[in-house]
Amino acid sequence: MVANINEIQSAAAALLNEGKVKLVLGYRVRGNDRVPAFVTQADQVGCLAYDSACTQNLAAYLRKGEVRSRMPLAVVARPEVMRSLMLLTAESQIAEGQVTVLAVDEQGFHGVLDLAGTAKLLNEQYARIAPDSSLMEQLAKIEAMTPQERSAFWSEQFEPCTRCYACRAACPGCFCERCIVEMNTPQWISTAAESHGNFAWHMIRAFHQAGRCVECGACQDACPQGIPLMLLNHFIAREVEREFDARNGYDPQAEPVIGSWKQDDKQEYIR
Amino acid sequence: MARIGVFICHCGENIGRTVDCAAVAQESAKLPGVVVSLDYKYMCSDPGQQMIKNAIAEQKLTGVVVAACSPRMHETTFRRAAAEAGLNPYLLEMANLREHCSWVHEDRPIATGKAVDLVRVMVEKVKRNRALYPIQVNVEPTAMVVGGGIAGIQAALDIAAGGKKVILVEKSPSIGGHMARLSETFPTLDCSQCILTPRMVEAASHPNITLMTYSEVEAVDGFIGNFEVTIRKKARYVDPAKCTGCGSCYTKCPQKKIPSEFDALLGKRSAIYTPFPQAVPNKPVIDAEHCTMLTKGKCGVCKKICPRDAINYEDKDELVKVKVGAIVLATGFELWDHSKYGEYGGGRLVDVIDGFQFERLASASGPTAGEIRRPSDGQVPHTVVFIQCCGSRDEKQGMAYCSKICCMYTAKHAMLYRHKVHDGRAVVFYMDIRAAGKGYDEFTRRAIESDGAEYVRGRVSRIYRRADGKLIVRGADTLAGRPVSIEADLVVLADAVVPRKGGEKLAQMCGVGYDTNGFYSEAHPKLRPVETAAAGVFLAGACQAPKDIPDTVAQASACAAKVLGLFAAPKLEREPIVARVNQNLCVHCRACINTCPYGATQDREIKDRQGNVVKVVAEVNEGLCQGCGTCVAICRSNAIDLDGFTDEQIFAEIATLE
Amino acid sequence: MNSIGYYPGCSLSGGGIELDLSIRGLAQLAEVELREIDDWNCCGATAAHNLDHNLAIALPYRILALAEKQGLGEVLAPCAACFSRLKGTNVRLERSGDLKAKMQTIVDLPYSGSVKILSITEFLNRLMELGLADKLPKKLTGLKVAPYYGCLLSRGEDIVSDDAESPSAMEAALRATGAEVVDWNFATECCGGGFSMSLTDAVLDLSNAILADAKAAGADCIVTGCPMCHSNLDMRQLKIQSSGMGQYDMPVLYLSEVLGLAAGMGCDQLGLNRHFIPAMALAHRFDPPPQAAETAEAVSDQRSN
Amino acid sequence: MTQATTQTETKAEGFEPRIVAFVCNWCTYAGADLAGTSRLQYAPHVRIVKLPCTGRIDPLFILKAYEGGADAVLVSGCHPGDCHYTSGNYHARRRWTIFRRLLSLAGVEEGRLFFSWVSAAEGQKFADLINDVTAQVKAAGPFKHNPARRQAW
Repeated sequence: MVANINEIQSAAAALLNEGKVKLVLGYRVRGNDRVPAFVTQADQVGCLAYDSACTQNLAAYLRKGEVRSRMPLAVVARPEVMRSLMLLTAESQIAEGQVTVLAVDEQGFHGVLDLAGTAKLLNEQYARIAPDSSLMEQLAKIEAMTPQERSAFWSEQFEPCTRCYACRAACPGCFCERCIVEMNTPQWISTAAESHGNFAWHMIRAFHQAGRCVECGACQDACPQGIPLMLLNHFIAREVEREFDARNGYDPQAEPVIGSWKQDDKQEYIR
Repeated sequence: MARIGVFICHCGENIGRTVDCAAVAQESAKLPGVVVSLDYKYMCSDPGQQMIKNAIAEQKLTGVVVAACSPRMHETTFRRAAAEAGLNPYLLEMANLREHCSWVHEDRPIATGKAVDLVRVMVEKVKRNRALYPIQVNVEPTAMVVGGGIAGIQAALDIAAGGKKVILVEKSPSIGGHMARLSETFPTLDCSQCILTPRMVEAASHPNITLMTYSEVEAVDGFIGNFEVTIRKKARYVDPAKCTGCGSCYTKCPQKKIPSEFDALLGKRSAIYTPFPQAVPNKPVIDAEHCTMLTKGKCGVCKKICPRDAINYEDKDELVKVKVGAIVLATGFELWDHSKYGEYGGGRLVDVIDGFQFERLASASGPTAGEIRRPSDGQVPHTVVFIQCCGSRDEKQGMAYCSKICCMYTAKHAMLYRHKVHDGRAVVFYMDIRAAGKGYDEFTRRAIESDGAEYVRGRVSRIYRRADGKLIVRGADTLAGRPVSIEADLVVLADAVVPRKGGEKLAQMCGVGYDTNGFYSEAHPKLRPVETAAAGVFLAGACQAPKDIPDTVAQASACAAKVLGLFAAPKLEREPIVARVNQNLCVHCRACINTCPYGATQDREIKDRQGNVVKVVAEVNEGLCQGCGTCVAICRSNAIDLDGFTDEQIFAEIATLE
Repeated sequence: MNSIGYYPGCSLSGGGIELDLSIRGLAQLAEVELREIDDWNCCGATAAHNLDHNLAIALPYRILALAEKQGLGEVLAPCAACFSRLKGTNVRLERSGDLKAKMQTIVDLPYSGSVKILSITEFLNRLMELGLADKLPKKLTGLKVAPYYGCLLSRGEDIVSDDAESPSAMEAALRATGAEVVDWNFATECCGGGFSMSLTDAVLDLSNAILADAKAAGADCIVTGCPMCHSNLDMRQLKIQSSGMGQYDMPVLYLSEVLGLAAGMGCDQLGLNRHFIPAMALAHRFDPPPQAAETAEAVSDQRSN
Repeated sequence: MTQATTQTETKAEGFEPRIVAFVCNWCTYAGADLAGTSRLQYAPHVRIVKLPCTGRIDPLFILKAYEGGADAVLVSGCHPGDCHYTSGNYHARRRWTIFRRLLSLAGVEEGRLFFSWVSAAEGQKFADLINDVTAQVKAAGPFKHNPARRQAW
């Protein structure tokens, strides 16, 4: 256990005992897996665990009716999860008072925070989370390819996609009531698992993350086919920062990047 | 089952020359759902229109495609014809065979092929059109005018003359604005107060106008025809119903040393005061900041002296809600603070004054009774230097624009000074003279040629006060090509015209845009100069851009015409091309709310029968929506669609082009 | 101990020696080490750019390159002309990559552009921040000063960070000493500058106007940061007075001298005894003379004759 | 005759590209109208889909056009500051900036997606634009490596 689990457990117990939350959303160990734990009683906190294998983004549960009905709740959150919470706040999915944060990172437990405190902590301690260097290398390789090679590369990557939408289910940002892929009047994106439908799905999934993805990696972890979704996510996040000087999930009051504008946004490609 | 009629127009030879219209009609007839396909020489002519009407009636058409000229030309014509034949006009679409095809291509087979494509696309679109009905919006036939200067007064009077009610809101205790402070006006030199005060009185006494002075707009809700405005009526401490305006209170008030805002801080006023003798309403207010009764609880002279017992030290601000159908913003301007110019003394030299201060010195009702006397020692200045473009056209100070009125009023100042001080010397530094306007160039020529104002083309680099009290003005005469240094007694700076401080707040409340300088943005710089992006909100006067009195009055009257036009019918009809939210799909991420340029997308609480909020979603206010569809494309859930340009319609168009 | 690079330039060992003395004294007091650039050369001053533009850049370039090579991140150039030349060169090099390459060929030293140049006012304000402000035991109460910026401490938009029309970099430090800053008009006027030798009459006219305004504003002394201004106002004041243009007896002090006085440094240590227009009497108001002071005054008077 | 005309394009010598243009009603559509009234001749391969504003253009429209086999897509609207709806084009621009980069990463080659501002007064610019885009796409040939293309079953 990387984090001081006793501290997390006692903080969770205290919150439940004092009636400050009705539910603590954390992780527990099941065999070799780390699975979500839904703790509603202080005497159950002993199951809570945390280590670096806890990669699932628990913020994804905050849109589930069963979970929402147990607000206020607390959630065990590493920096990426905290950023998800900032995004969800900015997009009015959660509000101060509904969610308490049990802040963790590789070093350990960092206390119980409200959303404002979380924002402060994020900006002070985790303002720069360096992207995975292998991701950047891979991206550089792809960018160096010819368009034909890129097209071939991605068609190979998307080919095994079975359209199970595990990526969508794992993502806290994918909180639409009904996903665009399920629209059928008209049907914009073919739901059959073949090339053009897969291409459209992955393009639109990635684009809908523009200005929003916190790069937690949950989608890629969830993908049973090993599709490198983080390549797309990181690419978009990088472009958003380059073009609009915006970094996702740091400001709970942020205007949406796609959905706001500046007069001097770059436009050298428009003639 | 769709029953579509296609009507191909030859437009004389215009389309027929390059497009084989008969062939297009034949091809179109084969398209699925097309039950009639005809071509005709002039579809827009009476027989042409009749042809469409007959087909609608006889064939029970559910949709019509007219393939003719640009829809910008005749869409209304054909839609009206469809309506006359009993078909909803929004079930008719046009294919642009003329501007987009026959006129731009020469090869007849190619143009004909493209024409068939254009018709196919529109047939597929129109199959997915649905009947739309003009949106009806109730209109509250009362206008609110914000700002009681000449712009606001003129707009209010014109609206009132048109028989509609007006609420005129003014921040200060009296209407009249800057114009009441002016001495004489260019280019006729008629006395400003003489022409303004009758209009002020008229505004106050007009049965259709409600004056709300000493009041400010606190909040604006609603939309065109249905604004709900909260107005803060500031505590006056004087009951206007009891006060007769006798003036005993301010004559006896012991606090007499307060710099008068009306006199540009050159004169003094008491703590209980009317800004100027001709104020409308001519009823005083107490300046709570300076009244010792209100600050320290000592004095009470005015209450003792008032014969009508109108003084009430317990008075409080009051919030009033009004319903109005239209808003005219006429908040005017102020002068830039020249203390930012270090080279002109940084605001520390008392004898370096601005244009309004000179106006008050020159005004017969001003602190010097119209004699030009300088502030420092009350002496009559023998040399006055006027400097134009002070802040204006200076990008370093953030103002790249021309303030428009300074060339004229500086010429007037120089003239007035020379009329009053015959042996005085008036020197005007200018960059160039912009005297475009009726009688304007003649006026500046007169200042130079008849009244002996010395015009020096060049900039002033420094003003400083010599120990003997002379102001040394150093600059360049760029025509003579040499530096000049003038010993002056008074310097008048033509400070840039800037919008009122805090004007952005009002703009945001109303949903009106403003430029980088803070001037309010009109809807279109040429064709909609008094409207704004917010439907039902109009602009008059210098809040939109620097303006002189004639332009201001003209714009104010234009506003009144717009308001009266809006009020002419009890209900307002709007194009039904508006966005709609599918509330089942909306997850309330608020992207659309953030995106809408008109504030038309809004939060909407969905409640159960007990009144508990079950969910919050976005909703489009059709009174505000202009139908751009930006919210539609921003919505990840595709929970919004745009009538007239639905996803389904566009999808069909794209699919047809495969 | 903080350390800052030091480029004294030519005048600080000559006519501007008081500037050098007072700066070194203050730096010591604020515990800042001044590291003089090894093997420095002339900055080119006002002369070089009249002759050859390449030379005018190459001279400061070499100084900057040496400073960079010697590991100096920041360099103080107390003389306003040196400051202007050095910082101006930095600005020009930054704007043009070609120029940098050209200079590298001419001077045969690389320079990346990393050296930051400090003016005397920036440097002294820095010392104040670093603790000098707490080490000013003497209050110069009653001393009326006219801060004089001249051209090189006020002009050059991308060189001087102050407001060109009403600069204020000296005021805060002066007020911290307890002195009163007079409201005067000629803080940024030209003293005649580089015409000191070639058009002396022009210098007399221009400097006279400055002195007259300072006197009219009730100043006890003019405070400057530029050795060129100093020599025009101090040394030429004698000529101005003797030619009957006006009688001022207006001491002209460097900002560092005023601060040194407030810091309780001796007049001799500051070089106050080295002025053409005697400054000792003024100084003695705040630093009463020991027995030997009279001799110093005598020396000063002797020089002025 | 009619069959012959509709097939003219495909029969014509060489490659006749299919280009889909998404344009706004107020500027570019009107600019195209002006090209017409000015009788400016331009290449006939572009098919316009009219929208009220570029702000209405969902990135899916572009994908959909590629899916149907368009050789190129052109998007055009009002110049910045000229939008009939004040800011629809600014919103659109942000979307395009990211979406075109994403498409490029995914293998949509340069010269298959064009953006432009054409005002109602720029009939000539519209005609030039269409000619230029058509020429570029013609030179590039059919969009063989179109990753979005619907495959035949």
